[in-house]
Amino acid sequence: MNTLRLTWLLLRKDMQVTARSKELVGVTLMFAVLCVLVFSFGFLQSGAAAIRYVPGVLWVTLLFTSSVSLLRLFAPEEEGGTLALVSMTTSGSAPLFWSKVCLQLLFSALVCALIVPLVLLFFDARLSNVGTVVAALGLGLIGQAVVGTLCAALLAQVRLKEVMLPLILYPMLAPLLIAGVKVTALSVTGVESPALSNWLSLMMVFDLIFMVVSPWLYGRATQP
Amino acid sequence: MTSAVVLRASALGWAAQGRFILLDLDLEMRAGQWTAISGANGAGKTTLLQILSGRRAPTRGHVTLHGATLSSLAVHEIGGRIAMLEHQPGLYLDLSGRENLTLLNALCGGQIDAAEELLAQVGLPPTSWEQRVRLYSRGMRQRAAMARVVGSSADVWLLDEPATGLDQPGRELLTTLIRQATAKGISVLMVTHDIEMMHKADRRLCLEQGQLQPVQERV
Amino acid sequence: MTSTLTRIVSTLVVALFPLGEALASGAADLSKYKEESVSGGSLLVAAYLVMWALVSVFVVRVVLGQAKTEARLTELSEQIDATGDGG
Amino acid sequence: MTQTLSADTRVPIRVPKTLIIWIIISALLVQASLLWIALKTPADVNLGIVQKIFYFHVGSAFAMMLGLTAASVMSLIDLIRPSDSADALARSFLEVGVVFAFCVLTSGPLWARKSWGMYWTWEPRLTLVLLVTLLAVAVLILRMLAKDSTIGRRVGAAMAVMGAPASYLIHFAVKWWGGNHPQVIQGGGIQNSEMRVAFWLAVVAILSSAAVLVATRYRAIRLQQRTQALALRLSARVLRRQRAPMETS
Repeated sequence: MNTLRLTWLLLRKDMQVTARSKELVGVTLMFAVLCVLVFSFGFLQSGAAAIRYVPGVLWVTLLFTSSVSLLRLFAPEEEGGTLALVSMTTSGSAPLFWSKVCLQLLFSALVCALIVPLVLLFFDARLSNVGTVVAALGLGLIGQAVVGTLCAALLAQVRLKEVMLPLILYPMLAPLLIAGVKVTALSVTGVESPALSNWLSLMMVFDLIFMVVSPWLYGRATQP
Repeated sequence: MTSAVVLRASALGWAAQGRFILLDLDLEMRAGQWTAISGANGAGKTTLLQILSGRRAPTRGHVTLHGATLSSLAVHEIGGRIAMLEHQPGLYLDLSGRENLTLLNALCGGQIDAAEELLAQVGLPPTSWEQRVRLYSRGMRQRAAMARVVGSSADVWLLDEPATGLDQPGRELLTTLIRQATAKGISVLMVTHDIEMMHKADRRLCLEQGQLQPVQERV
Repeated sequence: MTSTLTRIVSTLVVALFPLGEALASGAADLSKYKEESVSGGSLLVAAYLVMWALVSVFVVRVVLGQAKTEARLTELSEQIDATGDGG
Repeated sequence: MTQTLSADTRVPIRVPKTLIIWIIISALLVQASLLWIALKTPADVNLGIVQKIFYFHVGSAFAMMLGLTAASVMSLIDLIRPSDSADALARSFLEVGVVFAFCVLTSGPLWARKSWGMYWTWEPRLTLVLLVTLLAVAVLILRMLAKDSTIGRRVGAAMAVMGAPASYLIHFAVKWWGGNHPQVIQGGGIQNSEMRVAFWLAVVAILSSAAVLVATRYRAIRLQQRTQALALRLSARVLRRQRAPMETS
């Protein structure tokens, strides 16, 4: 209960800070749009079925954009030197960790809200079962946020963190990416498949495992 | 008059890159005592404060707070009893001074005083209270950070060069704040290069070759 | 062409590997299996060579690292002896 | 105040006898299995002689799997109860695991070229090995970057721990993902007893060599750690000696 309250306080603070540096949100959204554009140039040829590329473009854009915002996730703490201070007043690192996960989740939800309609529009695609895709996006973004926050937090103290973050993050998130692309592909092409629930449960298991493992590892690895 | 030992470091050692920076360092901080530490650049003063505040684990030796070793205490217990002023202000740069203190107060469950009162106490003009800390000057940031320390419930203050960037009234205010704190039984440890600040302290130590030595008084 | 290459490579293996002879005798009847553009024998030899090279590189790295550590250790011992005498 | 350095910090440099015996045994095992594969096993009816890659390929895959799993487990132990030996073991397992992962990754495509007609297919097991290798290499780079800082060591260990469940889930993901692909010849089936002997001989030989490599690397890292400890004690002694005249004056 107390952790929940502290998490909320920190999240509210982060939202305030983010709202004041509007540039960051704008730049990240801009990056996402450009990603979609670049992929379109890369994949689209006249006459080819554009619809095949929708899932890939969507999920890879989300992955790339999340790694951009992850690199800035702990910037307010690093600039002001409040990292140790916060974890020493909130009886551990859990509230800080979860507030950052929520912030990252809000961020990627925002990106998602912009990118999904854009991709569907650009590629003239239609989703057959919206609910499943939303569920897949939700599960995928939660997993990305949890694992990404842990990696961003831990790599903050390592040299070359800008390079190391994708290096570690992308292979680790491969199951989410594969599952997300599959679910979206099935939905875009309108094929009803029993595999759908398999993929969703894989994503769910991924999220559950890392929601338990990540905060524990974060606490362990950042102890004095 | 000897009061109780609040914080004690015994046989402390800290090594970096295979070399000891601090070694066999002993320190006792008593309630109501104001200690000033000087020392050459790179002598390990900042590291010493980080170890004393539990932010870093020493290579050798241990630190005890009221008789309990820091490593055996929960982090929020240490955080509640030891306040630290570092080079970085420990404030969110994109929040205003008042918001920073309010957040901190909320985080530690309302243990610190009202934000306005604290900001007034460290001499920040009310016009700056709603300004973002990013727009503060060096001295103003230092004052805001000091407000955080003054407001805390800690009985140990560890101040890393608190006088940096402060003007003359600011230094006098700092002295007054520390005096008020020691009168309440708070033990203050201050790292400084400032001779004037040094001489105001009750006890002057010099960090040399990894150990603390009493400063020889120049005649 | 490829079988000549195989033979050259397996001769190399003879020089590097004690088992070379055995492999070379295996290489002798490689031609039987030559169907496609690539001979299975050369792939086989390449695979074993690469694995062997990878492990060797690792071993060399470990040995070199070990040598460096040992040099450092000797140097340190000397320094310790030097400071010990002065005491 | 003079402190004498006890002799125990000076590690005997000679290699222990058991390790030497073990190295010889592994070398003999490797030779024996190579000879057996070359001379005794018949060529595969479908694939021909290239099928002989199979034995060492699968053996390397075993070594890789065991090595990387052990690296994760030792990292977990190091995080729960930090010790230099757990850290050294985790690092040695990781390095040896990566070496054998590269063995699998290079021998696999060579085999695939013959049996599937191309060097690379997105076959589930190949994809799994590729992803796991990439992850392991990233963790290895992280550990190398971190040098001997405590934080870096913990971060490397934490990432190694994360790798284990991630790899497990990658396994399922690529299995279902590759499900649409036609399952090409289930290559390298064991057809007779000579092949079975060759297979197990190769597996035992590779696992034994991998263990030797881990032990050697472990010894090297331990030696490095002790050298650092010794350097630290020397530094303490030098510092105390510098102080001595100051205290007397």
